[in-house]
Amino acid sequence: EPEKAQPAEWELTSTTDAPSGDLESFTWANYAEPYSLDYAYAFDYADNMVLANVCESLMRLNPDWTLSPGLAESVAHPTPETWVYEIRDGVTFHDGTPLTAADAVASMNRHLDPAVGSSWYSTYQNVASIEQTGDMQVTVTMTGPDSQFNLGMGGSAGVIESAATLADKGADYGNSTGGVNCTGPFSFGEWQSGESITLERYDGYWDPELTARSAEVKFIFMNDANARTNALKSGEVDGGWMIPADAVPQLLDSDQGDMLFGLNTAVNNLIISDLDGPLGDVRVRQALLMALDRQGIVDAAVKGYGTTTDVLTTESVWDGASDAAIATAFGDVEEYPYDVEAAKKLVEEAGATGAELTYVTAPISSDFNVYAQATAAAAESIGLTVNIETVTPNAYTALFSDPTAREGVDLFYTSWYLSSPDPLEMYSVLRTDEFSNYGGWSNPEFDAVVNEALAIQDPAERSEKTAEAQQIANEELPWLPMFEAPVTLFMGERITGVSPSIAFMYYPWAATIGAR
Amino acid sequence: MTTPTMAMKVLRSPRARRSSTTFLISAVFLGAVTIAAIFASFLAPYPPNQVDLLNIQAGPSPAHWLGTDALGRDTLSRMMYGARTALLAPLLVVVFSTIVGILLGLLAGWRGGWIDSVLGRIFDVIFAFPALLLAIMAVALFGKGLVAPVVAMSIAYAPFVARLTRSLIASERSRPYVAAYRVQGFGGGFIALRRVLPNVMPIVGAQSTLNFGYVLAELAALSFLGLGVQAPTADWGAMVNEAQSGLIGGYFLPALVPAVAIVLVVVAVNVIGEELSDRIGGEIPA
Amino acid sequence: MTTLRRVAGKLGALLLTLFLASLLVFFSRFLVPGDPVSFLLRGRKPSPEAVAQVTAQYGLDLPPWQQYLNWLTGVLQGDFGRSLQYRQDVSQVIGDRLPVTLGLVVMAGTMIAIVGLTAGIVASLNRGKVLDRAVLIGLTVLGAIPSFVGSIVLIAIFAVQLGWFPSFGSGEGFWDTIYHLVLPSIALAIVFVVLVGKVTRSSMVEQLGREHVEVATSRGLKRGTVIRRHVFRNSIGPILTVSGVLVAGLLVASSIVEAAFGLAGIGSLLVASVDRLDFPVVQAIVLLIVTAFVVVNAIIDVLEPWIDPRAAAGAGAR
Amino acid sequence: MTLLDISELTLDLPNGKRLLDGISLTVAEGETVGLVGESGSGKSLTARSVLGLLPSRATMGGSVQLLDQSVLDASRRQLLELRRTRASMIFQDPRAGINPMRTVGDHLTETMRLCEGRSAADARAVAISLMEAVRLPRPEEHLHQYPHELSGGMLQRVMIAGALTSSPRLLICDEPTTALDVTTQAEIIGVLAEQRASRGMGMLFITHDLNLAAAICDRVYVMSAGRVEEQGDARQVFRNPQAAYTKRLVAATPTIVVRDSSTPTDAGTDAAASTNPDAAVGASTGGAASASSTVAVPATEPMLSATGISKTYTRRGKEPVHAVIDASIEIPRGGALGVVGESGSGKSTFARMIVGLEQADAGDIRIAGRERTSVPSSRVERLEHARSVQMVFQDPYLSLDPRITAGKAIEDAMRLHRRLSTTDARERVLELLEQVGLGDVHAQARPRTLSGGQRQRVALARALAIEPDVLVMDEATSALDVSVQAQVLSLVEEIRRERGLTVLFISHDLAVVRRLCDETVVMKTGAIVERGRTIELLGNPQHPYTRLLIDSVPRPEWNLDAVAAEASELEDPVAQN
Ligand SMILES: Nc1ncnc2c1ncn2[C@@H]1O[C@H](COP(=O)(O)OP(=O)(O)OP(=O)(O)O)[C@@H](O)[C@H]1O
Ligand SMILES: Nc1ncnc2c1ncn2[C@@H]1O[C@H](COP(=O)(O)OP(=O)(O)OP(=O)(O)O)[C@@H](O)[C@H]1O
Ligand SMILES: [Mg+2]
Ligand SMILES: [Mg+2]
Repeated sequence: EPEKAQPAEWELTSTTDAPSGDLESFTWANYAEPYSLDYAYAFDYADNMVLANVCESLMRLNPDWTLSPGLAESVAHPTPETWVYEIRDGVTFHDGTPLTAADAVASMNRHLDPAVGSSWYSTYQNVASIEQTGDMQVTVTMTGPDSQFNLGMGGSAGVIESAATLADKGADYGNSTGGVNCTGPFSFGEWQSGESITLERYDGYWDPELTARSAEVKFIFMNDANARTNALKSGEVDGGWMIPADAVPQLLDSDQGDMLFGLNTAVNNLIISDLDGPLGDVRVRQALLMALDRQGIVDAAVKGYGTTTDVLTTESVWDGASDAAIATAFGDVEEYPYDVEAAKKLVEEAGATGAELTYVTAPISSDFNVYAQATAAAAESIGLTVNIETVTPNAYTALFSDPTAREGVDLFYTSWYLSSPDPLEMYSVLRTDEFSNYGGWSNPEFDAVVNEALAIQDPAERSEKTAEAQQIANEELPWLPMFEAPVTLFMGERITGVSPSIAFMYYPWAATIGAR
Repeated sequence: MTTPTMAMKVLRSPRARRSSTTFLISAVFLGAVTIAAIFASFLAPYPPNQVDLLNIQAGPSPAHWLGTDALGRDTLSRMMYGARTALLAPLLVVVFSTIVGILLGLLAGWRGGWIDSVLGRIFDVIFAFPALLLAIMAVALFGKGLVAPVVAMSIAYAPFVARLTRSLIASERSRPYVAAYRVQGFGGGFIALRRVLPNVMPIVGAQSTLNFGYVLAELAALSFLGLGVQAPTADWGAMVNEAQSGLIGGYFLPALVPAVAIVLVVVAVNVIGEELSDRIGGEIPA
Repeated sequence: MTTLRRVAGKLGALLLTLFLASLLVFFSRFLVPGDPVSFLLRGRKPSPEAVAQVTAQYGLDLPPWQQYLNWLTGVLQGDFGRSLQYRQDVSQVIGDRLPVTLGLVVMAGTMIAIVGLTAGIVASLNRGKVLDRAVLIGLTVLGAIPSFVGSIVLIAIFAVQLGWFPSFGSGEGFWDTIYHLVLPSIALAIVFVVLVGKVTRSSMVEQLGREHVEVATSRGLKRGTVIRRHVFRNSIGPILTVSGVLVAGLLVASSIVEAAFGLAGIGSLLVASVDRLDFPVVQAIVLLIVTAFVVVNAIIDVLEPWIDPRAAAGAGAR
Repeated sequence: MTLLDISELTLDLPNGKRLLDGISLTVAEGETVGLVGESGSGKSLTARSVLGLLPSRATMGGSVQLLDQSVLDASRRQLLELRRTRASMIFQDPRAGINPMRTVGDHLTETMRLCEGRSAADARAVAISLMEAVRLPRPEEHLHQYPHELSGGMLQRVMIAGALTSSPRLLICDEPTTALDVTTQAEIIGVLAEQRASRGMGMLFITHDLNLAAAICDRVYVMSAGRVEEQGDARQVFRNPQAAYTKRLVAATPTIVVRDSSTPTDAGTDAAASTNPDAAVGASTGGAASASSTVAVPATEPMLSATGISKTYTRRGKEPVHAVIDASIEIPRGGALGVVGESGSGKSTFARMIVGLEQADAGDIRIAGRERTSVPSSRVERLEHARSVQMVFQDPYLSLDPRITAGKAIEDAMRLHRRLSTTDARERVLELLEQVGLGDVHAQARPRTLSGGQRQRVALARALAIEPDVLVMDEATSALDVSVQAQVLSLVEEIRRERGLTVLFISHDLAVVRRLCDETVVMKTGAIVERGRTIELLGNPQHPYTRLLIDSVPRPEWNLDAVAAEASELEDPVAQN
């Protein structure tokens, strides 16, 4: 029998050794089959992990979570309402046709087309128009000042696809028969439904830095955590992102490769979705957070490979922030240590003892159980009752999009990751009446601070305002932060070169992998 | 059209009598599981969903006889509560399908003619939908959980019972003893319900007992696929599913215990069902 | 009755059953209370565009029978509609995954045939002896091991502990595919071996007790010849009947095994589609399995006179 | 030369049960030896032991010597050799004995091809010549036919031909004609006798029919409960049985009184003439004659009258079957009418219409003056019909509800028709049971634990409980052993006498009808071809079919050639069906 979990030891890795040479091919485990490689729907790890290597965006989000020019050679922000992109010259799509501004306009306009129903609409919500303003120039006009739009152009929202291909493939665009035609270091090869997607090195790739080191990469879909782990352990596949927590200790011991931990932007939170109920009282929220054995949760849910946190962002997204801002945002915040007695008292003060809460969960992965059960246990320990309601994964997804689905629901879990290198992405969401402000939390002071920050163009200056917002959220706890955990990666003994980071969602990481 | 009933019938064919010890052991085992299920709230050492994050995936110990799962929940307690859905759901299916099956089978077998043909055609269609498939389809339509699958399984199994009853009744009906009752002046209803039906009941009962085992395994499979009983409710199939990820870490117990329990219960039910049908097999050839 | 008329009759029955099954598959959707559009879009963001698209695609504004006719016309031409999840034609989605399932079913079927027949024959020839009892007990226990239990145990032992077999995927090329499918097909075969084994045994035992077998023996035929020509040959009927039932059972149970072994077949697709509320795919797979069942059984029915000449005359078989 | 020499053969089961107890028996070349005895006496076991076909875990004792080979300790190879060249066996039921899934040709040629290694064409030629020898009409065609396409008689010929392919020295026949009609039996026996004579084989002939044994055997062995009770010259054993068992058996065996070309004989003479070999077997029939003279009450309206009854079964895709064609009968109050005819002649259908189980297509049935043509529908009609006529069915094993005890079965029937207190009913049940020779213990017994004879008594009591006007008995004794049959028959006679019961007695066995019935009708393919007083009918048959039926019944001086001639004569004119 494995002995009792010791406090896990781990450190973040930012880069791995450069490859010693090129590869014929390597295989990669993907925990699920993408439904589509259409960037407009690429909203999940499984899709983006593949897509990031095939399709490129206007901006490039690097493994260290910084933003640099991508298909846009440069970006200008002449007025607070406009963003002007100069499209890079000499880039060709995988079919050999050159990239033009028209392609960018067509690709970006899809997000605005209701018939498409893009998953990235929110990035474009303030866009008034997208126009070609020169041979290789695209101008995006916003309805108001917006410092964030460009940050989103590093992700799937900024992907540029050949306009001709979009028109040609129509409804089959992005599916296993239609495929995609982008500009990335790999081109779409073969999609064996249910089995694998093979990408092939694109020899006409424009960026010599990121020319693929491997002639081929094959993503193998393995839904089963056991299967994935076994395949990694035995060397059947060369690597994989997001290793099942149960398998991490074993893979650390494995001599088939390296188990690595990388930068992440996600914080695991409990969303308070009803502020009119017992949790409307901030003391009850604070009490619940104090009653949660968050270290225990870390141990059970991610086998100890994580750290508890009291704020809703990770330091990694504070790109370009001033040191002062980071000190404020992470040093000068309230801590909520595990203290059941104090928590109980708070609940009594609030007169909420005996109140009932509804927690909604779904059988999505085994850690979901941990959060549900731990929350129930915590609530019970401070005199509250939590009723756990289990719904289907789809109904669970609906909690995030459909207000009626949240009726009568007090709490649910989320792992909220930021897809741009700015913590403001997180806090703009929590403004009054924002779509994803699920509990309808409203704090005028907070709204003012965030709005002010959004209008500031200088990242360092902006970050100091953002730090204030973080402090308010930390006191008020519209969501309950639990812990952050690093991105996990297993890299087999044949390969090297990749930088462990959540940027695998958007950065052509597979191109960096070569022979060890 | 040939049907699964025929297959079942062949399975039932008489054979050398098993020593009764296996039968007894099976009966005692099933009894124990039933008692554990009924009195789970008294017998179980812990509440089924009590999480103990400090004590996860623990091996067997005096505090946790069968260890704990990935959330530190007591496996033994969850097994006891899980026995409830494991036994009750198939029981409902078997009771419902047996009642409906017998009524329809009696109607078809006794009346014959167009009623028989129409029912036979309907049975053929339902037979074309394997029970598990019908259950999966029900889940697709009505959502996850046990209600839809139980109803679907009842519908899927009713024709098995009905067809068996029909063929038994039809062959009984042509026997001279039925003609003898008629000649004596007894009415058709009386003969069918009070005389012929009791004669075929034991075989139908034995078949239903065997069905219980199949249904149990199928519902457990459904929960294993994540389409049946939903977490955190304790259920054997769902427990195997949840504990599956622990297998790689070498935590075999949480998955193995419910898996073995399913196998043992099905074996016990089959032993009892087959012995029952053996015992009566000789008296009324099907 | 001529063979042609018999076959025509069977064909008619087959088409009728398929027709009724298609009604069931299609109209089951109407059993769910509420708006069919919201049913199909359940769990998805019901944007007006999506509603309009689904309404148009499924002709949901038409009367139900018209919808059915449209659907059926499509199905007959191999068009099962479009997957809501994969944004692709259902026929394409299924077609891509069918080979794996077929391979799995064929391999499992072969194992079942070999093991089941051997067990049944050995048991019947040693009726009442220790070997017979051992085989029977073994079959009973095997028959109680559901596919998912078999799968996890096989994975735990042969893939994880011993590392002899891969635990996922279906491999590439013929031999690699076979190698990959060994464990899954064993897991799939386990429960069904009992069916064939017991039927073979009881069918053989029944034939062994027949007077014509004794006649053959009394005429000086070798035991092997008697068993082959008279006992086994006559036992095939029930075995074949059970095999017909097996086909559907294997196809459905493959969903469990495929899910456990991470195989991309139509079984795991079925479960995933139920999970993701992709009803058009569910509908198509259900119809496919039902059709397979009905067709295989019809074939067996048509074959029956070759196995038992009395069947052609309409006399009772066996 | 002795072909077969069995001496002191014993056979024990592992549970200690002794099935054969010191059997000694010989068969010489060219000799026909009979083995007779009641069911379960061990005849088949003895015969099978000759070919080494033994129950798997039996222990054998004594010796079986077939020519120069000892069977019991023969090796596997020797056994195969012995079965292939020395002895062949013909089984009782040709339908069960020939693989239904293979063609007749395959059955015949199989051993020649697989054991003797002959070519297919060669084997085929031999098969055809053998089929001609057993007088199968179209050998070429039969080769490709399946067993279900042939009649029972033809199949038995196939079986004989099959047994002859190996040119055996000894032919063992295990009740080869029991499953066949009398006329067919006569033909088969003819074939067997002819083949035995022409090939000079020895023959061991097993039967439970004493008359048949007497007709064709040189010597007989009488078996009972695993022992040989008596042996000797066939005729001698029947004329003058020595062992007590044989005496009982001979006495119980009914016979038709046949005096070729003689005038009808009074039954009394028969009874007296027990020393006369021809009439010996009719010794116990005296009762019947007296019965027939006591009851006849003409002049009054008949108790049962059926006029112009017809019944046609139509089945989809097949020719309609005219089961009964324009049949009329009348039975006076207290009379007994026999209906005889071969299998399928419509006897049962006729009976079922009378008891209201089947609707007649045409005609009129009256019982005690009341219209009883249609199948009763209402409860009142049902009960009235039931009180007017009751029936005893052929198979005692199937005509009782397996779950209901004998007492309860009778009580139920009784209380359906009359209001009775529980105690009264119990009393009446016991009375009835006693009347049929059963007692208190049997009231509690389920059918499973009763013997065939006992079951038939229960069935009789159950029918009598309703006190019907007419009792229909459909082959009520044909499934029973001769001695049991004799007991049941005398019981029926007794009851008739006591209650003045009117009886319609259906049988294929002329001898049984002769014993019980005053009058008899003969049915052939649905139609009544002859009717009259039983004795006259038997003694002086008018219709050729009746004559054939009578001549087909085995008896010591049996002219098989005459039977064959009659049969072929009948073929042509009546072949219309
Ligand atoms: N294989 C066997 N195992 C055990 N008992 C057997 C076996 N075969 C026959 N017997 C028993 O042996 C006794 C004699 O059987 P056998 O078949 O020789 O009787 P029989 O004289 O041929 O009767 P019948 O006229 O009914 O054919 C019966 O009691 C029967 O039950
Ligand atoms: N229900 C039925 N449907 C069709 N044909 C039938 C039915 N019952 C009887 N027959 C046919 O009617 C004919 C007469 O049958 P029946 O049973 O009356 O003959 P039987 O003289 O009693 O013969 P046995 O001596 O064999 O009992 C037979 O050819 C039989 O096949
Ligand atoms: Mg016998
Ligand atoms: Mg009859």
